[in-house]
Amino acid sequence: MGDSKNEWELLVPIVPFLLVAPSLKFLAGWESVEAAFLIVVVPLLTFPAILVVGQIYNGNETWKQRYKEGGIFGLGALSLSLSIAIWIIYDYVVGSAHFEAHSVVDPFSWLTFDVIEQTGTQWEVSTGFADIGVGVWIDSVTLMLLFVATFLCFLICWFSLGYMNTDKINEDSNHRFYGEFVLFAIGMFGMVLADNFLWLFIFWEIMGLCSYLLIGFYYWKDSAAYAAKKAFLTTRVGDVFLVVGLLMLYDIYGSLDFAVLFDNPSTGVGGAVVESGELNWALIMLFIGAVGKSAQFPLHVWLPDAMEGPTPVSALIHAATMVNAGLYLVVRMVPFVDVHVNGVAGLEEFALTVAWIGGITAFMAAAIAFVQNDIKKVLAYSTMSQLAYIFTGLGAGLLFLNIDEHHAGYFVIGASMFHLFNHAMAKGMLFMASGSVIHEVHHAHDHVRELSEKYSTNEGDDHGDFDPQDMRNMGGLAARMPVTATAMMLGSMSIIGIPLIGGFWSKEGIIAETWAACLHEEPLMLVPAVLVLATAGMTGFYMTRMWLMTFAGPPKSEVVGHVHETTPWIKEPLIILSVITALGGFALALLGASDYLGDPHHAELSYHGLLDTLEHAFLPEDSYLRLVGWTTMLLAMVIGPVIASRIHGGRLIDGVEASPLVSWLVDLSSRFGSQDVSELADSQLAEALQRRLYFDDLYEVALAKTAIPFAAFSAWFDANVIDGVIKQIESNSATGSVQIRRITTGSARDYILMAAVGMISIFALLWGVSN
Amino acid sequence: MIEASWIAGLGVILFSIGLLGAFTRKNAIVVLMCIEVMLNAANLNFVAGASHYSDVDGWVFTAIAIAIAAAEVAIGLAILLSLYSTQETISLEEANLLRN
Amino acid sequence: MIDDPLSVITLVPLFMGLALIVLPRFLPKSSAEGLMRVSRNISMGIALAVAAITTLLFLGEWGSIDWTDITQGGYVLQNEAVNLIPSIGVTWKVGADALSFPMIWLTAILIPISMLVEWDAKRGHLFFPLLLIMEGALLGVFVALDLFVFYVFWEMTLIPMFLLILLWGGEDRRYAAMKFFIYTFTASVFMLIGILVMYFHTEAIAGLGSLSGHHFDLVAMTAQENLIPSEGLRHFVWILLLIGFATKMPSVPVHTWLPDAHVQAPTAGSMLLAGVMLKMGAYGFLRISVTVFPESTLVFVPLLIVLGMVSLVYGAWVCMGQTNLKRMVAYSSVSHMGLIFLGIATMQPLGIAGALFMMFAHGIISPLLFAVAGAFKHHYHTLEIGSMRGIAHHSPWLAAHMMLGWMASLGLPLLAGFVAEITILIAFWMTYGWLVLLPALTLIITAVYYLNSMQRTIFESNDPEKGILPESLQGEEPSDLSWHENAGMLTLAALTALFGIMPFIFWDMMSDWSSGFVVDTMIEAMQAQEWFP
Amino acid sequence: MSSMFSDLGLHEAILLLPEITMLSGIVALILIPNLGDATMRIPLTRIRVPVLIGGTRFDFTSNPRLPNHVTNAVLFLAFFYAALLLNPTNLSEYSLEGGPGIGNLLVVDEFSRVFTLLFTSALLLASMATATRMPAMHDVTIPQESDSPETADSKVMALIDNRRQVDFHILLLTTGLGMSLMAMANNLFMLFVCLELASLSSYILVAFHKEVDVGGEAGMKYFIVGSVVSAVGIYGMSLLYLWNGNLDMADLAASWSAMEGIDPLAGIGVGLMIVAFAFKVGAAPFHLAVPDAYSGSSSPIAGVLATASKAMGFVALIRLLVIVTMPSSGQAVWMLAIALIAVVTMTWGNLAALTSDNPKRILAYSSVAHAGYMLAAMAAIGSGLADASTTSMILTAVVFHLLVLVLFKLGAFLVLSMLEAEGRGHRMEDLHGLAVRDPAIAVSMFVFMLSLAGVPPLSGFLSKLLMINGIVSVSAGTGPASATSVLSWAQGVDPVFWLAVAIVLNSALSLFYYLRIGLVMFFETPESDSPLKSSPSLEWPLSLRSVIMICATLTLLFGIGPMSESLLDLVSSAVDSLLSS
Repeated sequence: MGDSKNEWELLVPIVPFLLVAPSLKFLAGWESVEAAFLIVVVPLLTFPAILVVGQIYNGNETWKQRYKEGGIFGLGALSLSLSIAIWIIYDYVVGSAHFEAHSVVDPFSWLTFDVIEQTGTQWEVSTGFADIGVGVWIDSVTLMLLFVATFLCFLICWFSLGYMNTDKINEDSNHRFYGEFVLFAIGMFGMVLADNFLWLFIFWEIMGLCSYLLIGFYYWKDSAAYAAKKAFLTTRVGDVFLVVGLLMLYDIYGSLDFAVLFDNPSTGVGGAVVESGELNWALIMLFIGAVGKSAQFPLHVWLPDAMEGPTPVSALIHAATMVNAGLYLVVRMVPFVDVHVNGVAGLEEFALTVAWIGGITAFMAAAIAFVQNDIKKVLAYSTMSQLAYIFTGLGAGLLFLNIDEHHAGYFVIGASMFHLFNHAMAKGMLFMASGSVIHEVHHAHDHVRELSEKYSTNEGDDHGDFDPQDMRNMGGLAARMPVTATAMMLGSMSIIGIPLIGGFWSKEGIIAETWAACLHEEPLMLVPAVLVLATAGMTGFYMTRMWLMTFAGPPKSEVVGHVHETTPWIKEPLIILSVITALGGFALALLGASDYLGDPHHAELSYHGLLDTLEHAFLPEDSYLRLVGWTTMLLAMVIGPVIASRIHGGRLIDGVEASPLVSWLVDLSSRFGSQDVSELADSQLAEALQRRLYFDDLYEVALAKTAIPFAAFSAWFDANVIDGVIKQIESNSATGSVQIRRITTGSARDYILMAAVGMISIFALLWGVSN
Repeated sequence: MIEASWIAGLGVILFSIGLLGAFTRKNAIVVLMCIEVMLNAANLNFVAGASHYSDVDGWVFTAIAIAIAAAEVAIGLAILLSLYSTQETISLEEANLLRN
Repeated sequence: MIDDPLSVITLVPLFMGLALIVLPRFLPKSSAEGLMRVSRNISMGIALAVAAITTLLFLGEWGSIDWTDITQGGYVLQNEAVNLIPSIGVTWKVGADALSFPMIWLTAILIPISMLVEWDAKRGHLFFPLLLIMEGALLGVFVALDLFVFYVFWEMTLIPMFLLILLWGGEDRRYAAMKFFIYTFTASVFMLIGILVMYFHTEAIAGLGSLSGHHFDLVAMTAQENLIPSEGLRHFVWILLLIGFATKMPSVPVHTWLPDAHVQAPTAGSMLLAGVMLKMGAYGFLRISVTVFPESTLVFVPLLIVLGMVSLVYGAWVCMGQTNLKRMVAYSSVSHMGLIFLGIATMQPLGIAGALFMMFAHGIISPLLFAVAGAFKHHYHTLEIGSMRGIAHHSPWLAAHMMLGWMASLGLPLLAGFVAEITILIAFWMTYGWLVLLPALTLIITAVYYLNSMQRTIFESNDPEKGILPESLQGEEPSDLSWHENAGMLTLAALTALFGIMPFIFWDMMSDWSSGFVVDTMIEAMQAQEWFP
Repeated sequence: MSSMFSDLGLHEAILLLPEITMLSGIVALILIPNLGDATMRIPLTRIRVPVLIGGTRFDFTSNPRLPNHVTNAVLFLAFFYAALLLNPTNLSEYSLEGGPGIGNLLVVDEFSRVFTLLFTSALLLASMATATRMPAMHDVTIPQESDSPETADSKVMALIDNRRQVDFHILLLTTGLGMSLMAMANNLFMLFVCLELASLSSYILVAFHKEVDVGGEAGMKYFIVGSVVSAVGIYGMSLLYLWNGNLDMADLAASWSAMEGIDPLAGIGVGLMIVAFAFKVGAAPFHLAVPDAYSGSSSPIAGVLATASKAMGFVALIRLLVIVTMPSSGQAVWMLAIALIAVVTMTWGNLAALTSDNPKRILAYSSVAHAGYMLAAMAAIGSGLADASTTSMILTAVVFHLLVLVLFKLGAFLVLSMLEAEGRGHRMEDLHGLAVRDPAIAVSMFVFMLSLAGVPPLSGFLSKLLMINGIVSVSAGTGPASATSVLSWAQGVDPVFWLAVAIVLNSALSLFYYLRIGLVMFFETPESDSPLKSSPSLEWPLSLRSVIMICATLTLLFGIGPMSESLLDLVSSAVDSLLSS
């Protein structure tokens, strides 16, 4: 521990993986898309290998030191996926000629079957229903998410090598981590590449499983086990509706293939005209699935608890990739809505639902984030809130598209997708940075404890209760962790939407177009519009608060003094992502990413013109929008951060200098004076926010009061009523048996009497019959 | 000559007496006697039939039936002796070790 | 090559099993002991041979059969019918089609696996031959094309299972075995009356039925136009048959024998009970009730839906209220079997194929679940959920299999159960629309009870080192799976994944069968009755 | 009537070989044990010629087991001859002109010969089992003055026991003779006389069980009730005689079908005769003495009562109901009575057996229940819905059931007999742990129980299936063809159909106690774990154990496969011969 050497020689096993893509291209002459399946298949082969080998060689020194308990192989597989993804993206961007069909590889018939249908009074075998196949679908949305997924999986796996393998508590169980990690990657890649809704759902569930497994990684902790269950069940609720949505879609279109569905969504199976009513319901059902997966109101309760998992898991699954699955699903619904190209009119309710859910969640999550002290919880609520932004944007976009305002629609959808990209990069980095903080604080704490145990025997310290994630134990870390502090600063800026940094471009677009939708098209959009605008300011507040509490001000515990950044496995990904966050967003914005991502039919990624971009962001023609834009900036850049500074800002302790990249911010934060908010912190509102607005309690109580007793009642009913009937028959027969045996009294006289009775009965019967 | 039906009527009465006695009396010997009465009722019928139809068979049947009755009584008494030697009773009610 | 492999795989295990039990008693003491020692190996060898034969048959290596190319009502691998009791028209007639073959293969593959899982069973000289007898009887049910023989095998399966429960069962095994036997026997004699009524209505075949003029030939019965002319009687027969089949499946409200039997049965017994014996109900229902009486089936579709729904939903709720691991898994079987009725009730080829696949998938998954439960009992001496926590620490393999099995059972994609569930649900929506919400929401309950149990067994030890050990262990250190348990479970797990990822291996023939059935038989009835839900 | 006493020729002698064998067996039993070295001086000379009767017995004739061996041999010979005669070519070769009858009284056909087979085999099994049951000591001497009172008593007891051997076996043979002749009877009175011969012998056999206190009581009850009902039966028969003036069955049948309505004399007569035969088959409510008799008598005898005696009752019933009083069309007058008796009988039997704690009583009640099943099949014949072939099928079922019953009902009694030989067998506890003590016997017992319960593929299943099938066949077609719902069909169907349902429900009920016997054998700890005594004195290559196992094997073999087929063929041709006569 504590060495800062990067063990480059360990990466040798990765080289063959990296060589696969080039050799396929240059030696075997494959097209990039032909290799797309390898993105999924190679990890699919790797994950059981890691698990099984790890279980067998558990504790082996070479396995631990040289192969990092399987992490190296995981990294290798992910690097292969990444390289092929980049290859495909390159091909797509440079010459998209052979991608026109999207589904370039012929789908494989997975399940074949017949469907019969009723025509008039006849039943016939229907020709309109297609088999369920599996294939690869590639368009701009796919590629954007594919890049995000492969890239972040790779980086975070890298990060994990530093984060997981240096912690004693993970020893001998890291193979489990890497195995499940790679399995998750399969799910994510597969979902993005799938060419139909069923396979999308299949991989979606795989991700859910991995999310469950990884949240419960520390299985012995009650809280982790509970959180894992909660996450799985909550998303499961959504998934069930998603399944129902799939059934409805299949019934309408006779297929779940994108190629069939997107080709002409207005005609269903056998050329029937698609009614908007049923489709509306189908889409809403699908959307409930997305709500569950992306932790939106009211299925949001699982995400904060999911932070029980190891930090790389939070970074990857619960911030950067899996939670985007819901967004991806909604984006996939665009063709249904897009009346410009064969869409079905009359789906405004669906669009509004999306926007409203997004708005409510954005505001609610931001509000709860105000009072969180756990650094990861803050980020979790922030994730929720930012995802909600994207939903709002998508909702607005869907609304535009459904009333044939396709320019605005494409733009805002593009902006949303772009925000997804920015958010994924920034939030992944933020989580990794927080992981870095937690990791080092934890180690420092261990260090301090060792010292105190060495030197003072009787000191009753509260080490057992020390929480390395609690920001109230931090402060002033800017000096101790320069790389981390910088990365965190850049990430926060991107999330807040500081102009010119990545997130700004996309967030601006979302808020502006939501307002545009409200003002020009649909008054009901007012609520989400107002909420997202308010949230912009709130985002400024809580992100700044988090940074300041962690890095600025005087240290709040003795542990801080022992913190320092150690392993390069952690630092390297942070630096890479910092660069991307700082510059990538800007660069992509200049290339017109929003248009490109929004309109897969027409746009091309091209130099878009700096001035156009800037003008659109800062000086839109519409004066209302101009007002909205500037208000956003004001709220996010000024009001939120300034209030945060007044409460939490402050200089470091004397004699300590932060690195120049962040010191300005520390200085700035101390300039706005200070404010005591303890009264507010004790208020009922703060209490309610602390209790997460009582949603979790509500669900708990509802379950404990209804489902559990009902289940117990069912079990009782089964054992005592249904089985009771059987038992009753049994005991009644026994009673009857005893009774009937009494008739055999043992007295021959009675026997003769019985015989006489029998004789007379026979007479009676014979007499009755013969007459 | 007495009508066959009169004889048969007597048979009915005898039979009823026998049957009634068989399930009202406790003493096994009495029951045995009742059985004899019932058999005799049957014999009367055979005799009546034989005379009515002028058929020899009826007489033969009667003779054989009497023989059967004799055998029955012999066996019955033997069994009752055997019962008496173990349980010291020939009451139908008291010999009830076997029941239920 | 043997001309009649189906007879061979049925009769050889049956008689070899009997011989292995009986023979040692007639041998001199010394050689008898020797035979007892090897009887396990012989049994395993036979079981593996049967598995190999069926696999070869499936692959078309043997007999070059194209399983998707069997005409409706036709059978492959049929033998020359041998007269068994010609005077009442009983023949030995076997054959397979896409409906029975997956079940045959399942049986053939499950027997060696369950032997492997209980490789160190006590009194092995009886145990393994009994499993062989069981195999013969089960295969007999699936291959028989003569209803008399079918019924004989149907009841014959009870005896080895009864003995398995009695001789190797838990504390309350006597009650459970009695209940199992009497319950299912009673139900199947009702079925017998139904079969006899069918028998009575058959037309004579030359050389058969000298005594009665009738025969038990199922193929001929299916082919006979309008087997039972009276509609009321037809319905009555249908219900009699249903009583037998629904009890075997089992469907609520005639399911209560199952949890008792499962809890008490030894691991291999539970595996076969859940894996194959329950499927006999569904198989018989499809093979006889549905195929021979499509019109009655249509009339009783509402009944099927009610039975299926109640089994599914109610079963899931009861499951949630269980505290015993095996009971819970048993009720989950009840719940899943409900889906089979629902699948059939859709009257879509898709739904029926889904039901078939459900039979098969559940046939792989539930043995895994019971193997896990059995191992849990074996290593921790308890079945109470919550009395043992954190087994992920002590028995990582066991925990892994448990996790996989439960996940498969709750319908996780890429594991076998999912394909069945999703196809049944699709078909159900097509026919009944929003009613699908009921089964769909039940999937949540399924998840709830499995996850609750997982939380309280695999997870939550509060201590990475120790975990909470149950009192029943009495301070012993718990152990992980032994090699043979692990090998058996790994095979099942691999099959679960294999058929989840590549369901088409069996799906194609199932789909083909159901399409053929619906198109050739059902549609006619549907139009005749103007059945348009 | 004149031909009745026509001289018996060689052909008749051959046709009656089994009976003649038994008769000579009786004579031999009387003579052989008395053979000794007695000589008689020819009067007026000093030449003493051995007369063989009396004197000191030879070593061979003083063997107290000798009667048993003789009986076994005789019964086996009778069985063998009956089997030979079953061959139709043999039968027809020796038949006289005008049918295979002996005068008007007896008819020797396959039907009667099948029953001879049944009776002789049942008695043979019982006789073999008796060897282990009845104490017999070789070389017992007469008590001397010098003996202590105890020794003297025991010597006396042993002598009595040895003496009883002969009595017992003579009674076995007279039972067999009576039954066998009864199956051939073509005249109602002949039938009754033979039935009485068998019955009276069996009363004594029941009371013969002197080792226990209840032997006499059992005999008394069985005798008293039996005598009353046979008196009732004879009275009924006399009424029939009054009505018809003739008791020849063919003649009675002709008069019956010619009768307009039901003549009260005939109706009451038939009703009374049903009572008598119902007692013989053990039908409720005339069965009350049956469990007492079974549990009080020794197991082999109980087995005979449950199989041969019951079969005798059914032969009588078949003759009376199917041959004599079956109308040419329509429902028989007795159908409702028999159907009701059947349902009551099977339910009563099964219900009572449920909680009984004496294995012999359980088997007795099970025997009652089985009578119910067979009566239900008879009722189906009487429903008038059965055509000739269905009637033949149902009768085949009944006869087949009676035949295989010998295997598994008597087999079960034999197992109990082995227990009884050690003074046990009257409580359920005596069966505890039988599997530990003798696995082969326990497995055989289990097979018997399953077969009694009707579990496939055992023969009990096949016979029950045939009976249910008969009922279903006659009744299932009667529901209105136009019925479109189950309810309307159920209202329209002939009530006979519900007899099948009753049988099925009762079979389910019966499983409880059959399985219970199986369970206690396998899963209770025995009170003693010494192995069961095999029969030491059975000096055949067969021990009683192997006989039991053979019974179990045959129970299986007659259940499915070629052997069951050949037995079915046999029975069905026998039934055809009955119906065609």
